[in-house]
Formats: sequence, structure tokens, C-alpha cells
Amino acid sequence: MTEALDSRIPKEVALQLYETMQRIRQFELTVVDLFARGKIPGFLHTYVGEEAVAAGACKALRPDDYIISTHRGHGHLIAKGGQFDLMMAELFGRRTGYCKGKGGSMHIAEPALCMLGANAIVGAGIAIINGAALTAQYLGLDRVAVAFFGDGASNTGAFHEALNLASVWNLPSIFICENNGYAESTPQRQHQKIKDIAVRAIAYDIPSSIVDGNDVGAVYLATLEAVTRARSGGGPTLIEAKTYRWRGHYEGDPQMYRSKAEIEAWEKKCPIARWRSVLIASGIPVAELDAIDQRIQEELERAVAFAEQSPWPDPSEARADIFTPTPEVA
Amino acid sequence: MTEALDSRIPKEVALQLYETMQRIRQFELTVVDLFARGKIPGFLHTYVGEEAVAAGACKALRPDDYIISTHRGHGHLIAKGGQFDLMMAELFGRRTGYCKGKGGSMHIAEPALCMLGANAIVGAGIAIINGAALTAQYLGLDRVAVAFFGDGASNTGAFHEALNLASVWNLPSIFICENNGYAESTPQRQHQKIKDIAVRAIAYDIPSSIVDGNDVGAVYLATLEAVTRARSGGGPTLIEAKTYRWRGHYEGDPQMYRSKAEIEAWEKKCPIARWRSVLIASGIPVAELDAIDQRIQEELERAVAFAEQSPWPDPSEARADIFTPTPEVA
Amino acid sequence: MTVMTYREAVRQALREELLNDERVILIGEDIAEFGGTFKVSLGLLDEFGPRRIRNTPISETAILGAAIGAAATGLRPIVEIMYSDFFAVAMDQMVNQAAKMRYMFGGKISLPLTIRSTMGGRRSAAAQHSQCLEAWFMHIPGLKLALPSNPYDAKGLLKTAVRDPNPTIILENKMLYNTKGEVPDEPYFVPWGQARVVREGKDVTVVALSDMVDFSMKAAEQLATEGISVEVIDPRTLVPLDIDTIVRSVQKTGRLVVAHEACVTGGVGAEIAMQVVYRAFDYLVAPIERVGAKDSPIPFSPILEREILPDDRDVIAAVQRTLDYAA
Amino acid sequence: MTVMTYREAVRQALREELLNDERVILIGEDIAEFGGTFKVSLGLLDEFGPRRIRNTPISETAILGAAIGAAATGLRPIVEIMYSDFFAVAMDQMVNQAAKMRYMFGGKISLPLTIRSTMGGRRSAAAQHSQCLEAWFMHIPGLKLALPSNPYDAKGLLKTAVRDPNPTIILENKMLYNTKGEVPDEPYFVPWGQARVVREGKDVTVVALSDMVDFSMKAAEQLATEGISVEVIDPRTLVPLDIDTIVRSVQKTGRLVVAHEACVTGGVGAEIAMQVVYRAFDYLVAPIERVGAKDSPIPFSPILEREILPDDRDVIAAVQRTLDYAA
Ligand SMILES: Cc1ncc(C[n+]2csc(CCOP(=O)(O)OP(=O)(O)O)c2C)c(N)n1
Ligand SMILES: Cc1ncc(C[n+]2csc(CCOP(=O)(O)OP(=O)(O)O)c2C)c(N)n1
Ligand SMILES: [Mg+2]
Ligand SMILES: [Mg+2]
Repeated sequence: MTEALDSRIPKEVALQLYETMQRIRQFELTVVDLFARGKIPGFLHTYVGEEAVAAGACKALRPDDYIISTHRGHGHLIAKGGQFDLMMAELFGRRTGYCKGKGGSMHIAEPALCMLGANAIVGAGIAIINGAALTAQYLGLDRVAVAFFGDGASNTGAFHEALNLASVWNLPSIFICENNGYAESTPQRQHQKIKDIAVRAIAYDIPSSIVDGNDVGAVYLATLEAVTRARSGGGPTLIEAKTYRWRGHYEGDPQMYRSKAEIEAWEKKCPIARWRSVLIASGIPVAELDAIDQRIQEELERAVAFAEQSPWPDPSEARADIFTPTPEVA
Repeated sequence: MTEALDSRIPKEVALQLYETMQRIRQFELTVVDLFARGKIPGFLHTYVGEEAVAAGACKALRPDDYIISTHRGHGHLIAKGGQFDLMMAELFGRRTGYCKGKGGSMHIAEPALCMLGANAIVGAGIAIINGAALTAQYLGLDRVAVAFFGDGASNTGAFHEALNLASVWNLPSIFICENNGYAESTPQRQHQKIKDIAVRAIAYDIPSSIVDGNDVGAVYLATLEAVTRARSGGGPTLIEAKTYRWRGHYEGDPQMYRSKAEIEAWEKKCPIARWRSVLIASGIPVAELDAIDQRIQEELERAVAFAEQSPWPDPSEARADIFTPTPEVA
Repeated sequence: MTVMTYREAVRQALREELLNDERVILIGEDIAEFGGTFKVSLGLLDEFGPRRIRNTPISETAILGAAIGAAATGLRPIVEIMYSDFFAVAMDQMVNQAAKMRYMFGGKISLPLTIRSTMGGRRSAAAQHSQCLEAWFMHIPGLKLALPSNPYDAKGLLKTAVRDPNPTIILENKMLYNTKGEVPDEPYFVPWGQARVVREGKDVTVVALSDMVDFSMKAAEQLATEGISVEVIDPRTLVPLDIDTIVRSVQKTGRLVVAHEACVTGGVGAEIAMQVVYRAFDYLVAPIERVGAKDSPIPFSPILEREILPDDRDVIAAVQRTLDYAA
Repeated sequence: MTVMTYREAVRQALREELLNDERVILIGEDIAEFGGTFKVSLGLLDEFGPRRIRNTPISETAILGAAIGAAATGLRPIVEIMYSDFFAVAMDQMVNQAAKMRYMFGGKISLPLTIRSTMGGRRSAAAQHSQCLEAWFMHIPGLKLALPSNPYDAKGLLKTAVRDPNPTIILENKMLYNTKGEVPDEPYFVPWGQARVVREGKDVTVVALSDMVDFSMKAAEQLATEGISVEVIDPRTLVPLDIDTIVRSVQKTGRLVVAHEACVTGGVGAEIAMQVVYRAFDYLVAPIERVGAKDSPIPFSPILEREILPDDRDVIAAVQRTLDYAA
């Protein structure tokens, strides 16, 4: 029983949503493999299974809208327009990477895409996004600013303080909680008694919505609603997207804290397969989707080659980029 | 139109509530005067106008229940059984004070009364009280633990994290928010969009209540309900007591941020005068109340004399009490 | 030149920078109508309105986070953290975010962010409202740090900070707000990273921070009556630190006392001293003396607080010890 | 004696103390089923159950607050903060509460509270998961602080900490968890405040912390082949600090290198060095050398991280410089 494509979503948007999810999925599966082969140092937190959230949310944004991300940030950057080659090079620690190899997976960022970085401190980005929203509001630009964060992050002090500040300042901040049921190894029921994180919006008197985080169309529409409100001065929104991560918290996680059956049940709810069916049912030829997949695969191969062939940073650059050179003041 | 004494409140309890409020009021007015005369160093945040909250709440507690307080802590300590003389000596900075002159007004404490201190970091005590609640729960004692804090404190990260932890651990913690409408100079509408802080309980799936913080009987009954629940394993409660502080945020505050009319309107709602009427209407002779007032006045005079005559700490004691002497381990 | 208080000098700097650049905004608790707990921003709300002079809830993490995000996207926020003790609830934003964001991004952003706070005791404000925590910040690469000791520097360093494209921290001393000094009528900037030789001398170098500059000057005057010539140096900024000026002085005097109000152990005095040991080892004729608070939480009772905190008598005693030192 | 990993030694200490005293509980993120991110507490949930091995939300302030309150009222909590970088979100509870509560209360309570965390880089964990922040804690009176460098100390110092009626902080080094060493089969305690002379030598004293002890030993062996005799001292605890042992060594060698992984500026190396300058001035024949991270956020790319962080080559170079120094 396949769902029909929501009439509010044009076919070309629907295709882009598919492509973005697939870009994220293929990127993640590729880096999982590269990590296992020792090509990528450090930690790797993948977004496999959660693609619909970043893809749907960012499709509702303009290029000049801001986002900020978490330790699980690849999907957000890709959805905001991040290039595979520069991302891959960053994950490899090469100087050609988005952050010249200084940030890595947990800090990957591209201000030119208005992507204010992955962030390895849980909750921190939720506070920072208000600043981007403030700039927009202050300068009279109709930009919005989106913070992605997890169910675990909704228990940090930063979450509370930031949502309250966004509320009293009526900022165009959109808070998108990716509730994947776990904070590292801790299931949601063990880290909070509430089931719907969206209820926390009541504490700040701001609107909220709950959305199926594996339905990219639903995420897109929910975000669009929040964006429309924020752009027109209606203030912040909290969106809870219910989803699931398929892989460990990080690569290497033995995952004793959950059952194979649970994982498999969620794999059956794959957001990409689901959307593919919707598209096919709406008349998109399979070949067109396969062609997208194929293009992504090729682009990824080029990106890996680019990263592999990229130079390492020079040790002499290690201490560059701490401070911005200071102009002389009179 | 005087209210009648709630039938759930025995007359002797009602009298004690009166006495406690009056003890707090007279203590505060005395220290205000002493502060103006330069007898008390440092900062002074008084509780004048809010007496019903501490008095009502602490009357619902047993001596072995814990409380923790704020920068505005005199009322809580008095309500928990604090002695005027030892308090006064502490405020004077004398070695006979509750903390040997090391804590002062903002850190006054008496663990023997299960009063875990005033605290000059807004929100900090809300996190600490859970530990006292945990001890009770862990040791199977039926004690409860109460944190007092302000409307301003309800915007701190500590508030959020602490209420969530109390909720998931089902702790016998009771969170009493003294909503006096201001955080220092900032009116509530400027620091949060919600009107009732009690709604924040929803974010943790815990019960809450809103109570007239100038009605000592109502505060007592609301706290009693929370205490009963907590003692029997029913977990935490958030109580919001709406009240008002009559004096500046601290002594010396010019208070340009609010009108005289507003202050006067609240002075008309004096919790003590109101309760006095209730008591008189319920048949308590005025003379009995006056006698209480008189006793308090005399006790205060003795306390001031005690403080004035108390020795200063010796400079050689300045660095004592940092560490507890460590026992030899084998 | 106009004689004005340190408080007024800071306010002038804020006002001039608000006038100079529309992107400059103020963010903090009770800074608007109330003018801040120390009344530094009094009057600015009337002139610049609530869009630019922004009161906040008691949410230091949210305040700093918003300021960081705003700085990263085009504004130039000036934050007031009421007491530097309160940084403790929000060090993450200072240290893991503001200090590192540019570096983590490979240099792709700048953070023109100024954070003002107050430091120090001597007011019976007890353990949680009296600390001097400059050592925490000096240890974190990516943050600039100043401790102005007089109205001239308080204004000039702040103005420079607001124009700096990096996160800068200025710790103002509460006990100095009412002190007075000459401030030029025309606009000026004090460069960061240039120490000031407050008094020249030849026997002993005293490097002093914040209000220990005044105490050291008092000590120097007293010692001068005994024929001892003390050179007093105020580094003004700790990051960047003008160690050259200090080293040159020690090469002349051979003796060094470092004086700050923060407690001695782990204080920035150790860092300054060690850089001197490294750069002027052969010139030192006596062990370096450190003056600072005795290691203790700050007590409430004035008599105890006086015992813990350093003043001119401690500087005098330290100078004497370096002079009395016999190898 | 049994040869075991540092991780296993810590786990044994936790287990023994849980067995010894019913009031001991463990609190932290993912420490139960998951056994902690570094798997230190793996298995303890099965043995002691969820009442004593307590998983928490991501709420460092609430975690530390609850531990403080519990310690003040009769329990003996052991907290795990996953990475010491995360202290930054909750420094208030560490510094304004735990460190000061006893003092502010005039000595009326004790806080038998142990806080374990992990420190250090070398894992490409980048700027927010690699810091060494011991200098922050050493500067705050009221906290005890240890940095165990081997399995024996990791176990023995932790057991002593749990019995200590004061707040103690133990910073474990992530790179050491898999290293092995001998640990006695019978119960033992390592006293706090006693440095260990890891290797005797006569030419240069190297004071090394945490995993710099191993690097310094490697350096010492290398230098021995060149006829240079290095004495390596591990202070083990920074508060209290056994400065006497260090001073005695410098009185013998005349030369000092202090090595830690934290960045040099404002690091505890400056403090240790200054205490030596003060106590052994006349014995020093060369400037004290400091080995530490170059002042920078920690970069992700391994080649950059290696450039920033110190190792045995830096110790060797520093020792050489002290020997080559010509006045
Ligand atoms: C302040 C802080 N505490 C703890 C951690 C360690 N940590 C990293 S990710 C994570 C779990 C985050 O859970 P959630 O917010 O639900 O995001 P998810 O990983 O599920 O996407 C934890 C505990 C951290 N990085 N920062
Ligand atoms: C973390 C922190 N931020 C700011 C302050 C300064 N401060 C002390 S009391 C106060 C207002 C508190 O308001 P509220 O919680 O409503 O308590 P009230 O004073 O009204 O009783 C502020 C801002 C502080 N002590 N701690
Ligand atoms: Mg999650
Ligand atoms: Mg209030």
C-alpha cells in the first residue's frame, strides 16, 4: 500500500528530496566503509536512517538561511548543498577539506552555505543558532535559522535557555529535534519521561509540531510551515521528527543496548525506499531514479579519489587560523 | 471580606504559620535597618512580602526533610527553624554565626536543620536538591527535599536539567518557584513569554500546581500535597507560588524599573495582615497575636545584641574549613 | 582631557562604539533600564533603544551562544556577564565554542565578539561573587584577554576590542568603577599587547594586574621613602602578553614580583614569571615573588577577606624579600 | 601481582569500593549497560544493579548537582564526566558549589565526592574532545586533583579518593586505558600528595604528568644511551602537590623540565616550575624548560595534531636545551 505524493509537493521538489536523501545515504555508507578501512581518523557518527529529516528540512530553506548541526552532521551539510569532494577531504584530514583538515567529521562547516558547523558538544548549537536568527531579525532580512539536535540534547540546559530566549526575542529560530530514540546508548524512556519532546514548546509558549521523521515530504511541509511563520515575524517553532539511526551511535559501537529486531523493524521503514515508492507511484520512471543513484555513486567515487589524492596539511599550518588578523585601529 | 480558615488547617498550625511569617518579616526589617546603618557588610536581598511561601512550605515538612535556598535565603532558614542569634551573627560576619562568618547572607546554611544553604548562583540549588532527594530515596528514608527558587531561575539550564533528572529518577524532590514577577530588574514578561511557570512541569511529565503565594494556608496545603506524594514514592512536583517582593532586589536598589503604585498595590495584599485577619476571624484573640509579635521583637533584640557582642573571626581561621581532614587509609 | 570614573570611561567606550557602528549591540542581564548591576550601561537604552540594548533572561549559555552566532553572521555583539563567577555556568560557549570556532572551521569565519565582566573581591560578596578567573581564559588558545586598571585603559582597550575581529574578554574590576582618571576628549584606542610602565625604577620590577596596580604604586611610593626604587608594569592585556617590556625591565632590575588578586596557585603570575625565568634567567638575582590571594574560597567576613586578599603591604613584603634574598 | 590494563585497574577500584561501602554509587552518562564510553564500568551494572550504577540524561549540571547534594547528605557518589571538555557546561557545580560548599558553611559539611573524567588528545577527536584542563581545577581552592599515569596509580589513587571526605577529581588519560602494568592482588591505596620518582638520575629532573610520564621515560632511555642521566618524577596528584620531592631532585640535578600535554601557556607546568624557582633558586643552573602542547585548539588531522601535541622528542629536545644552556 503505497502512499500518494502530497499534492502540495511539486514533482521536481519530490525528486530533489529523493536525490538529497540518496546523497546522504550513499555518502554515509561510503564513509562507513572508508572508516573501517582506516582511511578516516577520529570518530564517525553516521546519519543512516535519518536522511529524511535533513533532506526535508533543508529543502524548505533558502540558500541564505542558516543551519547549525551536531556531532552527526554530514547529512545536514549535504542537504544544505555541501560538496562530496570537500567533505570527503575534510573527513580524511586533508588540507583541501572544508576546514583544511582542522575540523573533521565533528566540526565540519561551510559558512558560505550558511552551515554553521557540526558541533561535538551536545546542545551547544541550539544556543548559537539564536545568534544567526538575531542577525537576520536585526538587519531586517527575512532569513530563518535552523538548529538540528537530538532527543538527548533536549535534556541539556542549553536547549532550555535557547528556546526561552528565542521565545522572548521572537527570533526566526527553528528548532528541529531529531528524536531517534537514543542518546548514545540511553533509550529515550531512560533519559526523559515525556514521549513527545514537542510538548516542551509549551514551556516557552511557542508553536510545535510532531512529524514522522521517516517521511521526507512530511518533514518538508512541517518545516515549510515553521519557515513561513518565522520569515513573517511569527517567531520560533519546535519541530520533533521521530526517526531512528540504523547504525551504532558511532562506528564501532557494539550496540548491546538494543535488539537486532528493533533495528530491522526500522530498516523496513526506510525513508528512501518509502519515498522511492511514492515517486514511482506518482509516475516517475524507475530509470530516472536509478540514474540519480548512479550519478551520486560516480560523484562519490570522484570525491574519494579527490580526498585520497589531496595533500595533507603542512605541519607549519597547524597554528594558523586561531585568530583573525587584527586591523590597525587609529 | 475576610476569608475563613481552611478547615484542613488546625488552629495551632495556623498560629505557627503566623508566627513564622512574622519572624521572617521582623527579622528582615531589622536587618534592613542594620544594613543601612553599616552593621552588615556585603549584599542583602530581603524576603519582605514573600514570607508566606517559606512559612507555608516549610510547615509542611519534617525537621529531617531537606531544603535548599537562593540568594534570598533568610526566610527559608527561619522557616526551617533557624535561630535569630546565629543568623544575625552570620550576617554581621562574626565567628559565632551559622557559618563562622564565612558564608554571610548569600550562603547562610545549617545542615543540622537540613538546610543546605542559601546560594548565590541562580539555579544552582535546583540541581543540588536532587542529591538530597536521592539520598533519601536510596536509603529508603521517607524524606523529601525542597528547592526554593525564583521566576528568573526558571530560565536557567540548571532548572531544566534538574527537573528532568528528578522526573526520570522519580525523586522525592519538590520544586517551589517563588514567582515574584521580577528577576532582579527584569519583569517576568521580559524574561519569559509564559505567564504560569507551572506549565513547565509538562516538559517533564510531573505534576504541578499554582498557588497564591501570599496565602500561607494555600502554600501549606499545596506543599503538603506534594510532600505526601513524594514521601509515598510518587516523585517530584513543581509548585508555583505567585508573590511579590516589597523591597528592592537588594538593599540599595533604586527600583526605577517598577512603579510605586505597583508596590503599594501588593503591600495591600500583605500575607501577614491577611493571615492575621483570618486568624482573628477564626476566633484567635488579638492579644495572643500581639504577644507573639512582642516575643519575636524581644528575641530579635537579643539576637542583635548577641551579634554585636560576638567576636570577629580570627584571621588565622581564614583558611580553615576548606578541606575536611582526611583519614588515613590502610 | 577630562577626569572621569572608570565606570564612565567604559560607558563612553560603549556609547562611541554604538554610535560608530550599527552592527554593535549590547546583550546582558539587567543592562537596559537598570543600566547593569554596576550601572555601566545606564542611559544607553534611552539613546539606542531596546533593539540595540538587549536585556536577557538569566541564561548565560543562551546569551553567549546568541552572541557567538550573531558575531559569526555579521553583528558585533558586546556581552556583559554580571560577575565573572557566572562564567562557570557557561564556560562551554566561551571555551569550546567562541575560542575554537574559527580554528575548527579552518579560518572561514571571524568572531568579532566582546565579552565584558567584572572581577574581584573586597566587597564582602563572599565565595561566589568575588573570584578572579583570568587564569582560566589565558590557558585557552583563541581568546584575547584584558584587565584594565584605570579609566584611560578601560575605555581605550574596550574600544579596540570592539573593533577586533576576534573574541575578546575584558575583566573590569568592581573596586575600580568609582576611581577616577584622565581620559582624552578626542577618540583614542589602546592597542592590545602593549604593557605600560606605570612607574620607572631600578631595584625591583613589579608586574601588577587590575587593582593591584594601584596597590603596587602605593607600595612603590612607600618603598621610595626607604630609598628603594620600584618599577611598576601593568601588562594591561594577558593575551596577547607584552613579555618583552617585562623582560627588559627584569634585565635592568634583576628582581621580579608578580601581583594579582587571584589566588596564587595556578594564577597567571606563574605564567608571567616562568616566561621571565625563561627569557631572563641570568639576570635574576633572587627568586621571583608572587603576590596573590591565599589559596581559599573568598570568605564573607571583612576581617577574613582582608586576610585572604593581597594589598600594598603584601607587595612591600614581597619586594623586601627579593631585596633581602641572599644566595 | 597481576598484569592488567589501566581500564581494568580503574574498574577494579570501582568494584572494590562499591563492595566495600553501600553508600558508594556511580552516576554518569551511558555508564550502565553500555559500561561508559570508555568501557570502564562494563559489567558493574550486572553486579550492582541500576540502583547503584545510575545512567543519566545528558545533563552534566544536573549530574554534578545531584552528586553534590547526595555527598552532602550521606552518600559517596562517584561521577563520570565522559570527556573533561564537557566540564565546561557545568563548571559552576564543580567550582562554585563542590569546591566551596564546606568552606561557605563554616566547615559544617563534608563532600565525599569523586569525579572521574578523561583527558587528552592523540585520537583525532579534534578541538572539543581532546583538552587537558587540569589547570582550571588546580587554580580553585577546595578541589583535590590527580592524573594517574599507570594502572597501579589509577587504581590506588581512585580508591583513596573514594574514601576521602572531600571533592576529588581524577583525570584519566584515554591513551592509557589499554596500557598494562602490575597491580597488587591484595587491596592497597595510593596516598595523595606523594610524588613517585619513576627513574633516578643526576643530570636533569623531568617532572611529567599523565601520559607524558611514558614519553619522558622513553626520552630518558634514549638520553641514557648518550650518557645523560635523567630523573623522572610523576607528581601523581596536583592537589595536594608533593613539591618537596621535586625540589629535592632539582637540588641534585640543577635542571628542570616540566612536561604535560595541556598547552603550555597557563598550564600547571608554570605553577610547578615557579614553586621550584622559589624553593631551589640557587640550585638552578639553567632556565626551566616547559614541554606541552603548542598554544592552539587541537586540530583534527593527525599530522596537525602530532605537530601540536608534545611527545618524547620534545622532552629530549628540552633536556638538551637545559644541558646546552650556557649562562
Ligand atoms: C555536553 C556533552 N555531553 C555528552 C556528550 C557525549 N555525547 C556525544 S553524542 C551523545 C548522545 C547525543 O544524543 P542525541 O542528542 O539524541 O543525538 P544522536 O546521537 O541520537 O543523534 C553524547 C552523550 C557530548 N558530546 N557533549
Ligand atoms: C548564574 C547567575 N546569573 C546571574 C546572577 C545575578 N542575579 C542574582 S539574583 C538575580 C535575579 C534572580 O531572580 P529570581 O530567580 O526571580 O529570584 P528573586 O531575586 O526574584 O528572588 C540575578 C540576575 C546570579 N547570581 N547567578
Ligand atoms: Mg538521539
Ligand atoms: Mg523573581
